[in-house]
Amino acid sequence: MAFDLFLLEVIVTGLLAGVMYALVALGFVLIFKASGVFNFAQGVMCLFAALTLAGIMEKTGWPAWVAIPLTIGVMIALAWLIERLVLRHLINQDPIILFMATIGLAYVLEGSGDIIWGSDVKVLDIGLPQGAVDWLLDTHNFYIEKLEIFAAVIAAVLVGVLAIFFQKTRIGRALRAVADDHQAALSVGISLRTIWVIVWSVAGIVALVAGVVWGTKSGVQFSLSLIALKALPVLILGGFTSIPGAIVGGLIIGVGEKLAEVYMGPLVGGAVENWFAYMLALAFLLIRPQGLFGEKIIERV
Amino acid sequence: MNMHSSVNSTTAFDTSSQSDQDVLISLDHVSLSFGGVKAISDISFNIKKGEIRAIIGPNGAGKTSMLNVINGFYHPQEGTITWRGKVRRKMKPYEAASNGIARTFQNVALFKGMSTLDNIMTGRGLKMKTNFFWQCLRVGPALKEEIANREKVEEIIEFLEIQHIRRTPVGRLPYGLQKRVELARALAMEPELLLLDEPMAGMNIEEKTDMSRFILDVNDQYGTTIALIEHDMGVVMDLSDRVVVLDYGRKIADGAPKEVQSSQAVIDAYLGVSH
Amino acid sequence: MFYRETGQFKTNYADDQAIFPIAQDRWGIYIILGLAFLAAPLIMDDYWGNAILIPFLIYSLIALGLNILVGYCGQISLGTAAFMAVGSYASFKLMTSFPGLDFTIVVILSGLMTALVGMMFGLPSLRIKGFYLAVATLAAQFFLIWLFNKVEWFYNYSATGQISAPERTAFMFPVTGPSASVLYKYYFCLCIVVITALATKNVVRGRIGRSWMAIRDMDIAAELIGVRPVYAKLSAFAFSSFLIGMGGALYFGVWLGAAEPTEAFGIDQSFQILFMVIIGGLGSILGAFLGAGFLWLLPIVLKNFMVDMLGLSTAFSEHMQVIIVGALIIIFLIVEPHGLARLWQILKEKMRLWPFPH
Amino acid sequence: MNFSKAKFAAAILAVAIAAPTAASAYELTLPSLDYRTGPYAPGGIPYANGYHDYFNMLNQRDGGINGVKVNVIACETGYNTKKGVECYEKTKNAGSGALVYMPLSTGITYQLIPKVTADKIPLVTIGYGRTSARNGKVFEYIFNPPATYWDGATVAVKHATDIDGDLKGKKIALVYHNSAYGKEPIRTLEAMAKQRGFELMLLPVDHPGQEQKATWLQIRRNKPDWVFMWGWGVMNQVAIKEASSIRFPMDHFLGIWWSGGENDVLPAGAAADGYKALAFNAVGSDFAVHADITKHVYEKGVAIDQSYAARIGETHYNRGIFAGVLVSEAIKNAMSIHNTKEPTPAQVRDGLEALNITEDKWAELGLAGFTGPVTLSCADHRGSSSIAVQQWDASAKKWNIITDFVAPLDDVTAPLIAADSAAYAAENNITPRDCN
Repeated sequence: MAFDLFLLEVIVTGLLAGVMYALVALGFVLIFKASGVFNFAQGVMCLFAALTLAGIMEKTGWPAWVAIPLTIGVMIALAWLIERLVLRHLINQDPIILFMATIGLAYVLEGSGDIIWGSDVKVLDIGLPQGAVDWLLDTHNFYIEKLEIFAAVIAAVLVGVLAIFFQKTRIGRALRAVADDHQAALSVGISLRTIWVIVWSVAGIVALVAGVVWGTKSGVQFSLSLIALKALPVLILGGFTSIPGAIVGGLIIGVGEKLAEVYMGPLVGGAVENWFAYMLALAFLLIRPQGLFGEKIIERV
Repeated sequence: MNMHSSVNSTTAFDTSSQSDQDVLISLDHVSLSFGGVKAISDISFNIKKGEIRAIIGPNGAGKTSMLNVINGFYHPQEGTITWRGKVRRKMKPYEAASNGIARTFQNVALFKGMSTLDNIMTGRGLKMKTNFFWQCLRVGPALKEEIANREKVEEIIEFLEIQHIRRTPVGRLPYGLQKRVELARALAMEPELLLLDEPMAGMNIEEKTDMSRFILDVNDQYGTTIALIEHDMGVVMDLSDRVVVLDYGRKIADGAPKEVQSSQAVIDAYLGVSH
Repeated sequence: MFYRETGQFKTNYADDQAIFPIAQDRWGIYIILGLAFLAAPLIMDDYWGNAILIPFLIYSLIALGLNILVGYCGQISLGTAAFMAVGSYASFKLMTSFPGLDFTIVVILSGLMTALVGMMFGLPSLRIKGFYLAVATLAAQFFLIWLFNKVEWFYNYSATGQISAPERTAFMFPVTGPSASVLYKYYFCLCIVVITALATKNVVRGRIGRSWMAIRDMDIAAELIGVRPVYAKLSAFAFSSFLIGMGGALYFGVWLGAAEPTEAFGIDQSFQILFMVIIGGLGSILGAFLGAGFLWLLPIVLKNFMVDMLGLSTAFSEHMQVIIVGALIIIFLIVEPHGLARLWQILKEKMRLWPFPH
Repeated sequence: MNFSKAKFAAAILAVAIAAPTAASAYELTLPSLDYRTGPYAPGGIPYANGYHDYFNMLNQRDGGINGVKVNVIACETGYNTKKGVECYEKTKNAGSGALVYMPLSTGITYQLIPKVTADKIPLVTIGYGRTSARNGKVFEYIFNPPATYWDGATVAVKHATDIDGDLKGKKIALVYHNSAYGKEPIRTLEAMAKQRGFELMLLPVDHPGQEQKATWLQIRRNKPDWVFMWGWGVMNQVAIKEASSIRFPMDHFLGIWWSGGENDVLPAGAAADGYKALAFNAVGSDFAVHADITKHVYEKGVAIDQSYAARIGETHYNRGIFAGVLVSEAIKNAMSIHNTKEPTPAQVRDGLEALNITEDKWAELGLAGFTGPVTLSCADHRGSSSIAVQQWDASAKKWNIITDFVAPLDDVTAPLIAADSAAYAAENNITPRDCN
């Protein structure tokens, strides 16, 4: 029966890894939902947020509970700046143009993060639990990582908070309106600019959360921006506009790629999980071209 | 205007004399539904060679669905379609196109990134045959073909009086002209059956007059059979030889404009009498 | 010099459909080609050749290929680097299996091979649309690179999976390998790029190009007027991959000389080329060249300017260069959202009317 | 358009794009292909600082090498082969002409091997690069002292044998960066597995390697006795954490020397305690050279990266010094062999082949006990090799060398090198030169 336990372990690990991907994917979804923009800079924003937090803690020695609000402040200021300097001038442009703008933004953030905080690895320790869950490993020889359980809790809280925000607050409802129709949102009396600042702030904070979790795992440095690649298949599978889609997509990709790597990898030489994630997403999309949570498309002319 | 009405009266007169052998396409007991919602139920009607056939009805009556069925964009769950005397199997839109069915769209569906000329040239695609290799070189057959088709397109451009906007990207054109370019693109296919989905929607009187004239000229000069959807009753009555009226996906009347106009069912449908 | 069409009358359709109907454009092209063929050799040294002009030409070719798919046919692709890899590995296998084969033929065959693979990964485009289609090319990106990294046959069983280009000739002149003269290499690339750019221009002006654009602008309408989506999309994938594959063969054989799959053909390479296409201008031949210039030449100019002329540290210069390129992208977008090629077109339109703008 | 403005812009462009022009006075020109940006910057920065600081110190303290000033030209590659090629072309004629290249990247090394051979500039790869380049008869301009990856693999197996005794029936897992670099040791380990009867398990990790759960689950399932790692960048840190999470015994987890930097273990905190890595040089700043560097470079404020002062003596930094010593000694040799103050790259090649740094010589250079002797020759471009194992002490935040510097097992690698270099020679029509 040890084998089955191991299978379970692979599945649970895959689910938790999926949550970690979903955390990154959430930031993309938020901005895409509200403005139809694929924010290429989301990965760099994770890096920038984590760098800022680690940098503040390293340079000043302040504790996390001071540094985190400060970093959130920085991310909000950043959102305001992005709106002010970039988005404001690109109102009513095609999504592809805003996508290009986010490419430029990614470059700017990447360069300035490194200039401000340096390119060296920074240790990020805000007291998140790490290591295996000991009693499970001791008593059942079952391995789960504490940090990932914590990430799952954070993700659940985050999704809950976002759901409340979107359903119960006036701004949240306005945001949903924006997703459906820009004009309608304007008629509710909230300016598009304010909405953009809010959306980008929220995406910045989500980026901080993802950056902190991943940064705790691997240290903070340039590679952190590359976790966006892990979120891509999740996004495509889950649909760009659905928060539950991001979570479910993450879980499917996580489990799928771990099972593939552990059980199929040894047969073909390993390192299959990256392409397997895309093949999995491709297979899903061939069956449901509209994505997991998209509505069936009825084409009209 | 005088000329129009005279044309109209003669064609209207011809209607009665046409025989069944002239039927170009006929739909028999066609039904179409989307996930349980019936868009068309059990409709039968035909279009005869050379006529102008109008499809009218209130919003949501299934008119556009009807056109979509005719050119293979939707596939009806029930019923048969007979095209040129042969029962048609499930057909893809491009097959319908190569069979000589062209159309315009309710909401202009031009290729926004291309110029007027290129849009119309795209309509010639089916008439052009040179392969990739010659197209790369653009000499010999490819160039000859390109020029021959360009001449054809210029004819249409002249016919529809859009010479001045030849090089303009269609996205920059006013709505009325876009509709005209769309007609030009459909004509470039030299269709046997031309489907026009609200060709005059959103036009002012002057534009409507122009468009009516073009439609009649097309019918007249090229002998193209035309099926059109239109809301403007005046236009429909003036232009068409026969009218079919749909309501809630059902056929409620079919016949010459005069007959249809006086049908009680049609009057009820337009005035909104409950069923 | 005035940029005018006035007085240039066309008396037949052949002239009107000429590749550059406006005389000034024609002269401009002749001057650029003249410079490229006659003046460039005067300044050519290893640095100008290997670090600036040859990569610029190769990137232009690859960007041209991607532009067909993304810019003309509207099908998004994030797997360009993988298709380059197909071209590279095809050329490597051809070069080592048939040592006598002229490199020109190697390049063309590599392109054809890539076209086949490209069509295969283009098949999902018949069902999946929009950004979701990116998944197909991403799958290509990760799967093909994995394959080239894993299957030893592709790299002739070398110990590390590196491939290196042996010396091969094109029309008797050596163009690959370490001792090939940079001038031959340059001319070889230039000829291929000029010929393909002309061929591409011809294709996009003809029936096939129009069917691609029709699919891009409104696929449903295109189908209803008789464009077969299967042919249009797959031919775009094939031709695009053909150019990218040729570019890949040059990238590996002529420019780099050695490559390992994960580094030379990583996803960041795919993104870089996509950026070239978008920033240069979607659906524009000129745009491919402008984009390649912007993203390959500008960083080098900035880096050299900051390091050599201002004496800044290399790391700071690198970061600054990244920031400046990013900021310039944003500024260009705000000034003209449709890419550099459009900016150029607007400039030309203004010049055409100058000095009477209205 | 203002024509003169355009002309001016064009002039600026031409100047900015062109390579720097030759300087008037002769300087020993040493391009340094650094990477202080990108995903591998944390590994590249200490090494580049070590290399720069060493020559900077020689210039400040001795006025250069034998009185001739050294000009180290930095060029940023970002660990990117394309930029590496650009840097090479840009710097090879810079100053008085480049004398030696050190790319610090296996990818760039492979790009440059044919180029430097054609240009006749020596390429020295310290503990990386192409292993078969050891054969100086085929690879005239390529040097790979003092150890190759294949050597590393043999010493790793040797260390495992030293600790566990006979490896027959045991299992060794290789966790490697899925690139040319990471694949280097596979053939050697396969050969040794056959020879010594252990089972080899290959676990590739794709760049960048932040997510290795599947890899470590497989290790958990298969319970190998040893894990060897050929990692680089963020992959190292994540692997060390994962190993400790699944409670893999850290003293049976052994990395190659590039997986043994401070940056690799520090982010893992206490979890990294006991982790081992190979090393071909000592760590720490207790050597006379470091004192000189502090005194002549950092205290004068002329260091390339002044903020680095407190960190000198890190593993990769000392590797940079190691590289500096080899190059400066080779230049000294070139000067004395060819009796010149202005050696050419080809003469420096001769100087490298005459390199003979004994333990006494190391001590004389201010690096007593830094590493074993380095002796190269025309036929042997790796030369004598000495490799030790270092272990991380997390509480003291310090690497400790725990074994002697031992020689790798050449009998394992020699046939592999002969085969690979012969294949290269055949592929490229090289007739091996005569070294007598």
